[in-house]
Amino acid sequence: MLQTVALSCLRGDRRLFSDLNITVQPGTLLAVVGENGSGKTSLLRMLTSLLSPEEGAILWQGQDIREQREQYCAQLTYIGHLNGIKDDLTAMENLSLSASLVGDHCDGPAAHAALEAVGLRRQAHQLPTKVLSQGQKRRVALARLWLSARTLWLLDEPFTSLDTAATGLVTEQLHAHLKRGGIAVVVTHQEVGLPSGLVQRLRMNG
Amino acid sequence: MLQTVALSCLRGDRRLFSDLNITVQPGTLLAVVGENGSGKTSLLRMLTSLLSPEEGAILWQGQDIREQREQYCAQLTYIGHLNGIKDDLTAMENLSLSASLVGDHCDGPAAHAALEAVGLRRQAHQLPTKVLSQGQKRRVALARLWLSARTLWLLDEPFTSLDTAATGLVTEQLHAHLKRGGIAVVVTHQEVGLPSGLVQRLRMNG
Amino acid sequence: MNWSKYSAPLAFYPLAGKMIPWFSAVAALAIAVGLYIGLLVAPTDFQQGDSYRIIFVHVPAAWMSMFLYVVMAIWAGVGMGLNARLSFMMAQAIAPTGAMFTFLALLTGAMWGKPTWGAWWVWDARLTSELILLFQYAGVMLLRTSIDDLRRADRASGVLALVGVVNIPIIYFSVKWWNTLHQGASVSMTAAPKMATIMLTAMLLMTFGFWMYSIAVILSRVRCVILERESQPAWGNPSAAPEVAEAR
Amino acid sequence: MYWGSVSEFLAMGGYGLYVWTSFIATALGITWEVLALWRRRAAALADSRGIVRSIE
Amino acid sequence: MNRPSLWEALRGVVRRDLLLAMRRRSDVVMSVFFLVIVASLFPLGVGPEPAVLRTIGAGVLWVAALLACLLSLGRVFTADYLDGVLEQMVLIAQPLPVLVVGKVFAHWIVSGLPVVLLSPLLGLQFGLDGEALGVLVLSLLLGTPTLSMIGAIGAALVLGVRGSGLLVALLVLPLYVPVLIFGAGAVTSSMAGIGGEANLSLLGACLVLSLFFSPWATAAALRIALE
Amino acid sequence: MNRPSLWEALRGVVRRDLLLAMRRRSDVVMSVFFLVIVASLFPLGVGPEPAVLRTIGAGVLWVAALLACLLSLGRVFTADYLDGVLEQMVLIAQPLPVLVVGKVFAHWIVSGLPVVLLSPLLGLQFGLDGEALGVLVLSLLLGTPTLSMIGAIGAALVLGVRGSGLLVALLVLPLYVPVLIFGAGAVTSSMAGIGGEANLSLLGACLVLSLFFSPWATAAALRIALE
Ligand code: HEM
Ligand SMILES: Nc1ncnc2c1ncn2[C@@H]1O[C@H](COP(=O)(O)OP(=O)(O)OP(=O)(O)O)[C@@H](O)[C@H]1O
Ligand SMILES: Nc1ncnc2c1ncn2[C@@H]1O[C@H](COP(=O)(O)OP(=O)(O)OP(=O)(O)O)[C@@H](O)[C@H]1O
Ligand SMILES: [Mg+2]
Ligand SMILES: [Mg+2]
Repeated sequence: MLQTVALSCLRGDRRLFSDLNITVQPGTLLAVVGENGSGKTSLLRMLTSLLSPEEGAILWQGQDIREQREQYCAQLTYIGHLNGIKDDLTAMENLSLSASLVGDHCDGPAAHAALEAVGLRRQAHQLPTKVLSQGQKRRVALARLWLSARTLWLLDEPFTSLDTAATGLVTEQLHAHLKRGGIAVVVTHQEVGLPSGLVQRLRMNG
Repeated sequence: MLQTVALSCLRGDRRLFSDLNITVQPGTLLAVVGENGSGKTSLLRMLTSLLSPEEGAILWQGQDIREQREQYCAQLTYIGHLNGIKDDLTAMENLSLSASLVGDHCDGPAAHAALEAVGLRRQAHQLPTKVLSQGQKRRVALARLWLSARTLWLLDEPFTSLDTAATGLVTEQLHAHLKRGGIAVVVTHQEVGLPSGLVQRLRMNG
Repeated sequence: MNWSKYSAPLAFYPLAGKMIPWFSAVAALAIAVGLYIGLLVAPTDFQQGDSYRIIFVHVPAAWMSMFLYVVMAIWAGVGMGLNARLSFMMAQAIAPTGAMFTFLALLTGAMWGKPTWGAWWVWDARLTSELILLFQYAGVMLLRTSIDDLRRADRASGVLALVGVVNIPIIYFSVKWWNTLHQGASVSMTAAPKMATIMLTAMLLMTFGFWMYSIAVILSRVRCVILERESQPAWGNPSAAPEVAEAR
Repeated sequence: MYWGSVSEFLAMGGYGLYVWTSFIATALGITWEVLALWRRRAAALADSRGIVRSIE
Repeated sequence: MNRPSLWEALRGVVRRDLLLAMRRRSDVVMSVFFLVIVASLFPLGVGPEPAVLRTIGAGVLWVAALLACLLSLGRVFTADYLDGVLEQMVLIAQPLPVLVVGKVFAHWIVSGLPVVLLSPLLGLQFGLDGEALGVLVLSLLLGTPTLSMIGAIGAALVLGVRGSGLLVALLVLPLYVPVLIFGAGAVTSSMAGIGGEANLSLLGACLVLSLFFSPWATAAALRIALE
Repeated sequence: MNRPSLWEALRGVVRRDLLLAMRRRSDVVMSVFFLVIVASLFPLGVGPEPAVLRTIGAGVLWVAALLACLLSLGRVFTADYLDGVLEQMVLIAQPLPVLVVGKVFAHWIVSGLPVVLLSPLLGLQFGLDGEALGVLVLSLLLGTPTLSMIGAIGAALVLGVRGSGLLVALLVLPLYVPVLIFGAGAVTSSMAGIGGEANLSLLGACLVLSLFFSPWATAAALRIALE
């Protein structure tokens, strides 16, 4: 269970939000929507612990995440605006290296399977990612979701640059994650195509 | 009038498309759609003359653009995946400097008007763009459309990171451009909300 | 804790305002008397002639340059540890004064070096390390101005200041570790004990004066910093904050 | 008083240039710092929107 | 048709880059500080012997100037490349080489000129005398723009040529060597009483040559990088 | 709970960075190349006097090594910061300082080690004899990791700052000074027949100290940069 308690956020001299209280139960996706600059990304980065809150706290399983940083990190997968992949490495290498770094299981076949699940054609697996198109790069980043058995997924505009096919694939994977009892927080400007019972919406009013 | 003649594109060892013949008449928007990696961005960059075609040619007013590079450049506005704005400068400065560089008219009030037209709040005009949100940065880049009196607009996924309000504003501006007899080529994964008479679709089949 | 009351910048502001006149007055007095003794009363040094009088500004400036760096680092450390904004502001306020004294030590040293050693500058350990100290001040200040976000700037320059402290003992002991010109030149101090007492008095008075001056200047600079930062809306008085949030 | 005359004082036994440069430079440094602070304070007060009045 | 005049475009490029530099006023200060620091490293390593320092002074200062240029030049195009400003610049309806000259000029103003102006002071610290100082300043005045022009080629090549940054190193650093030799040589030969004119005129020739060729090479490299 | 062991995470970081370096082989060549150029410039600038060269040899080589390290520092974190890999790294369920050690180690392998290996050759050019060469290599072996560790702090502090190449130099060089003094001192004192042991053990102390403190400071700086 992920909770924010009286959370408030200050960037520069602007207060983006204050006294934010939300609770996300297992099996639920929190869709964060709102206009540009309203603080969605800032909220998500706070949930990852990269940004520290001005006031208030974030609780994971009832405990402040600042007091259990490493255990907390072991349970989350974060994919931000930036893809977090290395231009010079191939999709395969990127995936297996980043998985091994965080301790997810990932051998060759598993990585291939993940890349294919996210709709990357086989011949693109061995190209350095710098020659891939914008959408293909995003797919490489998102392929991590197929390798992650973690409980909490934090995604910042995952559908950017994706075509409709890929959007569908990612949505399905999110669905599977929720059915396993996972939690997801997704920042997006589009509708998430999931049964409305699974989705909780948070509208940020910049 | 923008034409491609038997255009073909080779990236690495992949032929993305070949023998592409399209003609875009004044007052028309060419919407380039297709799955990720099918060569939409490559086509657009060829139209800007940044990428040179493998075979075939691109004609502007009936003449090959390679033979009139500078005159051609004087008539196009290109906004790519990258915003092309300087992080350290404010939105205002970015706009007026880039306009003065390409020779568009842009004084203080004109820049303000453009930024407001694209929906940026006044207090954001004087912030260095690096502190702006993803969508706000995109808006600063797109504000150039309000200053450009050029005939040909080439836009690569202009609606990325934009909220619905901003998407609407940009679409309206596109509409105005077409009504002035302009031409636009827009790469996008979304529908462009324009009367279907104005839109010509090109589907790339990766 | 009574101290915690003044750890809020806005509470500290008036307190600092009350202290400044006192420190300024004491500084002026000490420097005036020090100058009087140093320039008018103290006799000529039999080895160096009157050029030795530079000592009355050189040594205090050199000492201040090192002390202030350590003090700055301590404030930065406290700021990082306790997450106290006022501490960072103090650190920010100290740097320019420290840099100025470093520069003065270098300049007066050069003025002294020409008549004594025959060269404006030699690459001796003490001199070089003082120059390095100037770079450290410059680095801390430049890093701060290079980062837009205040919070980030505070912390980043704090880390740098703390790391840089390792160099201070090296500057101080450089004379011992590396055989230098600088040390040898100052022997005449011990040669005539009676004169040394007068000189010492003047030097200590000047040093004390510089200390008081530094405190006064730093306090008034920290007041400027507080004003500059607190006058931005959201930092400001806490009661205004929710309003800002609602207004949008 | 150690010195016999003003000109003797100014000459500093032939080291006047060095000694006075040092002292004057120090004095200038201090005045410059004080002046700069004064200006900075004026500027800060100008756009402080009356915060000072509320707390002092 | 909106086409800025050549002169306007050039001025626009220079103005933007100077504005950016002013936004971070520290940029200007920094190359000066860097020069001072590198120059003071050598005495620390070599030892304080004034005679030795006098001999190596010119070489040290020239190496320091070169490094200051190298360090800051690597970034002339990189930032613009990453944020997309470079592709916008290439699409300006003006010859690209002219715009390149504008960028390099702005860069030199910000990081080359301060180095030239500061050099006499550092020369003094190394015990160079009046005439040698003059030659030093002159040689740097002729040499640093050359370094910037040559460096621009390398900086542009680094953006594009895949996996052959080695090629860039092989290309640019050797081109720096003659400039260094002539520059340091001018000072040492003037100190030796031979007079630095020969070396200075060679430096001048390098400058003219680089002004002539580098903008074209750089422009070509930029186009390749953006393909 | 998926948590890699400390050792696995460390190895993962090192492996990735080495793989990347192999992809861009030019990086390795670059620092070696730079060293050679700086070192061979001096005989050109100073003149071929063997006695002078022998005196300045150790100092020049040490300064060159130091600058080579400095030049490559920019690469340690910047790329990772820009493409978002750094934020992923910070979110690994392992102490950040340990990962920092991994990155710095990989950096040293790529840009410090080649310098150490090449130094005897360059030392020969300056006329250093057998024992001095040995001390030179040893001092570099102890010193270059220290330089990398210290440099990492600076590299982390300037992330996201414009013109960071020069700024990092300004921040880091003052901290490099002791290492330089001890390193060059070891060689010169061994050449003077005093033996370089004292200086070498001071270098060792610097290494231990930096190994101890730098990872924490760097980790703190990284977290600050990502706020
Ligand atoms: C640019 C040149 C110089 C610099 C950067 C410099 C720096 C310093 C520093 C940092 C100190 C304080 C350290 C301490 O007290 O141990 C100091 C003290 C002192 N300096 Fe200098 N100095 C310079 C030139 C000179 C010259 C030319 C002389 C005299 C010939 C001189 C005489 C002294 C004396 C007597 C002290 C007090 C030492 C003591 O009481 O421990 N300095 N200097
Ligand atoms: N230093 C600063 N000064 C003023 N405002 C700032 C500063 N830093 C950040 N901001 C503001 O904080 C907000 C950042 O919002 P954030 O990136 O969280 O938005 P977002 O909801 O993710 O928007 P988008 O949909 O465009 O991605 C922006 O409005 C920005 O202007
Ligand atoms: N060197 C290369 N070797 C092989 N394939 C390459 C090479 N360079 C580019 N490609 C391929 O060219 C395509 C580039 O396509 P482009 O960027 O034009 O796609 P796009 O239609 O814009 O896609 P998106 O919707 O994701 O932005 C990719 O499929 C990429 O894999
Ligand atoms: Mg966002
Ligand atoms: Mg594309």
